[in-house]
Amino acid sequence: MKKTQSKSKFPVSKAEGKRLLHQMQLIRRFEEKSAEVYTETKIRGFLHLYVGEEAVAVGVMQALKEEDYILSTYREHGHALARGMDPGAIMAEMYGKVEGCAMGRGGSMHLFDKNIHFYGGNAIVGGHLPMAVGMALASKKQGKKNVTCCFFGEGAAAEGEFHESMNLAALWDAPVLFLCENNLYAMGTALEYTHSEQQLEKKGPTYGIETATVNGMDLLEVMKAAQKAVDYIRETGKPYFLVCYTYRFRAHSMFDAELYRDKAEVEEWKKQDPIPQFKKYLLKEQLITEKEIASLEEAVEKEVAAAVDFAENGTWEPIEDLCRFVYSENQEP
Amino acid sequence: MKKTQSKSKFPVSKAEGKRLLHQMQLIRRFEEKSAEVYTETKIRGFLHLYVGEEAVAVGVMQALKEEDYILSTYREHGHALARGMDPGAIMAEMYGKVEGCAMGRGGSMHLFDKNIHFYGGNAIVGGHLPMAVGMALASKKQGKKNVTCCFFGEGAAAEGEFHESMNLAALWDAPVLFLCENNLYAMGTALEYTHSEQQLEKKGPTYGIETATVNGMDLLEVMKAAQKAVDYIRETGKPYFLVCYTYRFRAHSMFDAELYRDKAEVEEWKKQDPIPQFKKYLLKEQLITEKEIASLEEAVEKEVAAAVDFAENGTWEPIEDLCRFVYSENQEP
Amino acid sequence: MSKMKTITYREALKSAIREALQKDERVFLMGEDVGHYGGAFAVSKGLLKEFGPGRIMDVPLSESGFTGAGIGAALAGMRPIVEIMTVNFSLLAMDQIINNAATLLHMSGGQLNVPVVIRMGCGIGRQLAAQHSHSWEPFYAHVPGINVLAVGTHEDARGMLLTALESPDPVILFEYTSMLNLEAEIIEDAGAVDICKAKVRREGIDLSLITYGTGVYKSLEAAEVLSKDGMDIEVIDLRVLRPLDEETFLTSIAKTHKALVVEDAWKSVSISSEISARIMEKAFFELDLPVERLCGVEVPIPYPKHLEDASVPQVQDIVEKVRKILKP
Amino acid sequence: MSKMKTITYREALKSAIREALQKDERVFLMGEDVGHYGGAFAVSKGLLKEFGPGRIMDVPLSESGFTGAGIGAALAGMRPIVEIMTVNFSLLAMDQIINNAATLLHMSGGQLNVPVVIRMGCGIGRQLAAQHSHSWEPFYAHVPGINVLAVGTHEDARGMLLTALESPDPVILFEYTSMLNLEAEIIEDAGAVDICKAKVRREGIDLSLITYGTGVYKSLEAAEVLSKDGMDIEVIDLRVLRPLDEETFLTSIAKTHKALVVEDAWKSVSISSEISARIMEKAFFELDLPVERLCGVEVPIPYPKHLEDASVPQVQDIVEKVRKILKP
Ligand SMILES: Cc1ncc(C[n+]2csc(CCOP(=O)(O)OP(=O)(O)O)c2C)c(N)n1
Ligand SMILES: Cc1ncc(C[n+]2csc(CCOP(=O)(O)OP(=O)(O)O)c2C)c(N)n1
Ligand SMILES: [Mg+2]
Ligand SMILES: [Mg+2]
Repeated sequence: MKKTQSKSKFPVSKAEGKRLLHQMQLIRRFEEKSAEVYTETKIRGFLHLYVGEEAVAVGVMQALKEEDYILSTYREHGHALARGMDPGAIMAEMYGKVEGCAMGRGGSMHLFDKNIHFYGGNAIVGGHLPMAVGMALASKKQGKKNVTCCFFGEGAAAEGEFHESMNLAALWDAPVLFLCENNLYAMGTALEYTHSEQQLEKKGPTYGIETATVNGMDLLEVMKAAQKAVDYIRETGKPYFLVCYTYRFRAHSMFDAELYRDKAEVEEWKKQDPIPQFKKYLLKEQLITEKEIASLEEAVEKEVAAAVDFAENGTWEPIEDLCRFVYSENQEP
Repeated sequence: MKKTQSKSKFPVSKAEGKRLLHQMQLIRRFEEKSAEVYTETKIRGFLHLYVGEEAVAVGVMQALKEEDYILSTYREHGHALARGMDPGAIMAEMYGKVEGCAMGRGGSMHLFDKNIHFYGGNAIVGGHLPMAVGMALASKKQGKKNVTCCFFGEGAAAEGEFHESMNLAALWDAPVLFLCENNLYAMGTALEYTHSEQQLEKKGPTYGIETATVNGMDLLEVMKAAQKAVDYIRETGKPYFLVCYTYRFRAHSMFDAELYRDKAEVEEWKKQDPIPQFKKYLLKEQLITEKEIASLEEAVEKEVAAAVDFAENGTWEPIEDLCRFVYSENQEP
Repeated sequence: MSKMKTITYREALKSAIREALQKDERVFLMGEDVGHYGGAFAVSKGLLKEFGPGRIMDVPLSESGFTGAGIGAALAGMRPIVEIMTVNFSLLAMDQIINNAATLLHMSGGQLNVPVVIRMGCGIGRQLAAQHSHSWEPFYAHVPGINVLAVGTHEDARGMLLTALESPDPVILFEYTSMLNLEAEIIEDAGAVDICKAKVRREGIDLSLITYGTGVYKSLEAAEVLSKDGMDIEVIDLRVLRPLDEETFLTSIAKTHKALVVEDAWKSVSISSEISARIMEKAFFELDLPVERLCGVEVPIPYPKHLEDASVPQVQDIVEKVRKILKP
Repeated sequence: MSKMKTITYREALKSAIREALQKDERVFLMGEDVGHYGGAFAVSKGLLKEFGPGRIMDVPLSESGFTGAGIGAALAGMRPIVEIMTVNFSLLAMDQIINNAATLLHMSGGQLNVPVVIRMGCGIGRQLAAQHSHSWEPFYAHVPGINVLAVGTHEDARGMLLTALESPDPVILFEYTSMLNLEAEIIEDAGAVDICKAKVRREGIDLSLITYGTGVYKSLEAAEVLSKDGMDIEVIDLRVLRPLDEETFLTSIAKTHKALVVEDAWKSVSISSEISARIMEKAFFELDLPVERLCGVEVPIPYPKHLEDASVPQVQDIVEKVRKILKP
């Protein structure tokens, strides 16, 4: 099996560096704002923040092309933003407004945007894995060369769907990137209680699936690992299993008292916060200046504020429309 | 971790050898008779024969004690007989008579006998694995030292329940023997189409479960491997995964035209038929004589005939009793 | 007048699958043992050879996985026919069917439609005992976002699949394994049929027998018997269990003023319950007598023939029940 | 007269679990996040510390696996309380519940009983959207072999679990997450309650409001409102959805001659359908008017408050519906 040489993006260019930092910063601030707005009760339901894990979404997304498919979990703001979903449409969704990316019907856990091939926002843990395999199978049958990237947590890997999906993808040579975000907890259940074998990467090879791990707190590492994974998939058409070791800095959701872990542990992990780390790298490599950072941060603030404005000014779906789209309106498939 | 020395049963004694041959022969003839009776339409529904795989059931059962629990699939006549279930009760069950081991309500796929801790006869592929883990968990909680032995096919290992059950058993240190009968086919679907990694034994270690394989056509090998497995479980309290390579000589069920495999392949495997093999061994070791074999076979014929008689003379459950035992009659749990 | 031909229910199903595969490149069949084995009930026998493994896909035992994969493939532009060998195993795929297939369109604000067709063998009648004889139409008919069809005739066995594949939304087809060898006449060039309306299979004025699935032929037979006693029974085949076509049975009741609902499924919280409740709501004042139900007995189906038979309504039971209603 | 105390629904549930654990060594609680997290809805908070990890078991995400394990443990003599975090995830365990727990006793000819208790949070009301707001009582109420309970009051939150654990057969408890913070008075030494009978929660003569779960408090509120208009409404809490206690609601209808059934679940093939059908069959000639149903709208539940509220019957809807029935 010949390996094609992927054009190395590393080290990053100045423009690239800024773009990446911008994305991570946007995710961070967007979510912090969401939490704020949540406490004002403008957002309700479950809100699962991605704070601390931004390098994974941003890093992986760099390796994906426009035509690739993406599926994610209920903790998907980061993936959606990194994929380029409009922050206003996301915030409006969380406000429950028609201008939201799912007409406000989904809320935080159900972001969808078919135009950018973003297929949710799925809230049944592990439930999107089989779908991802099927989408990749469709691509293969259609002779398309795109990759399906499926994000899920280490908790999800305990579900039977993980086993079945890995097996099917391998049997069918389906071009899926199984992207496991191992943040060490499934709600309040630590890895040691969810998996008898905690090194999840050991599972890939027993399906005959190419597998790697990466430090999910380091953006450049994630980018490299994801690029390698995606190159492999495009070249071979086969699935790939990438385990990103990461950590969520905040509670599982807004209902979580975090009884199951020590504050000290969280603080320890915060030292690896991907954003300051990446800033430091850019500064060290003289790819950015402090001033540029400040103006970037300011731009992000404005974007976030604009998203909130957009959401605030959105409209409610009329109750008469409640039953629209239970079935398709256009009967042509 | 210190290993206890299990008292070796090998090579077998004369009495032991006869007992084992008797068991295998009984299973073989009992099933051949069942097929005959099936064509006379006295047995109906699905009938899954175990012919060719007898060494597995008989071999494994030698390692189990009276207090151990056993769960099996719809292809369980062999396990039931080897466990000591009354052949008459099994045949009556397949006739659908009240004298059957499940009052005739289950038929071939649902043999139960609580007295010998035989918990089915389960016809949802993989569906009994979680139950097996739970029974083992109960034993552990109750401070019992018994083992739960769960038979299933290689096809079942593709189900999500396999993954979940292996993980749970390992996490809980539940004393389960996961006994995989790899007969290379799941109905008409060959191993290569059901598992991306065909060496199923590779999966055990990725759950942290002690694992071994054995030639399931060789009774003595199975006995050794099963004894080792059961010793390990009793000593450590932990689960064990044993993959027996075997083959079914007959169709999947009575509805199967066997389009998916060559006759030649079947004939090839028949050369490894565990019964003639074991006979040969006994004769070679002078543990049995041809005459003894003949009289053993005669005894088996009588047993089988008696079982059929018993079934023929059985009674039908009155239709008025149809709804008995939908709920317990004795409200004390 | 069209020429007729005699065909088994199995052949009707198979020729529909074949036609679908021929007509549309996006269609493929996936399921356990649909290929090399020829289908657990020989419905897809020979199709692997004819269409190759890209169109006839054997899958491992993993109902949640491959049904979900079918849903994903539909999302991405294919027209998969997912065969769940029998309804008994569909519980393992139910999360995929309900939380994904049935839900995605609404939840995504109309963006993601899921044109998947799921076929399931179902029902009682082959002495397969408790874990293999389920009739779970009621589960699926409860769920908005899916279309649920009961294939109660040869005409529908030949035609429903083709129309189902035109639907932009998920369709579940219940096929009755006990009918596979049953022969019937259908018109020679039979093809796609509507999947919106119930059908009056026999006209009558004395009572409306409302049913679906295996209930159709059993009710027609019962109606014949009853006609000899001078009772003129109308038989309605619901065909579409979700969304229900009320009009057809309400029209019938406006004529007969009496109804009996017949099904194999367990009685409580069933299709019959729903039919009865709708008649209550929309035709109460049309009724001369209360609507009655004749359903499956509420037990896990036992293996022996006499108990199996006793577990669901038989022709004789229908006859007796109607007699009791009409001549109390 | 007993002394009363004010308690939240959550506290009532929790004190029942604690009492069960104290009373019987064989009882243990297993489920996702029941231990270290304290329960997804804080119902089991503190119990891990009190009883240790042998009695309060956190399990991995694997609903089929751990529910099946609970069933197995019950078979082998334990009294597990399996918590499926919410009903939404129970589809993943449905094969275990139906093909094993509900079936084993009958299929084994009475040998194997399964004394497992399965608790599920359920229902709508927290803006959790389509995949997290299901009301699936109708699925489980369809299945013979299990007992299905709807915990519609604080008294039952305190008492049903204890009686359920005495049952030799599987029991499913539906607990309503939207009621967790609701306070009510119960008698101080409240404990086990019967799990066989429906209960008249309010007597009245003008109409029978038949309901369960969150429908109970909503119907009681509606009845209060209506009483100001001089309408005297009887409210019946079904409590046991399987096997249904017909007697209580039939008795009520013999008095009121009118009925409205209220539930949050989707309308088609629901508990309401069943109630309506039974009244049709057994009390048709008692009825002055057709039985009506007020159920959940048949959509995947949307996230925004106003649409969520519009998806299930609210107090005002009940009031209006009753007014329309009684003063058309
Ligand atoms: C099938 C299912 N079971 C349980 C839940 C409740 N739940 C939501 S998130 C979660 C933890 C998931 O952990 P993990 O997969 O590691 O993802 P993370 O939240 O850490 O990103 C649980 C138990 C669910 N949504 N779906
Ligand atoms: C969940 C489920 N899916 C499908 C079936 C139909 N079925 C019965 S046996 C079988 C093959 C099982 O193969 P394997 O586990 O290898 O056992 P074997 O029959 O070879 O002993 C299938 C597909 C079933 N009974 N249950
Ligand atoms: Mg996690
Ligand atoms: Mg096999």
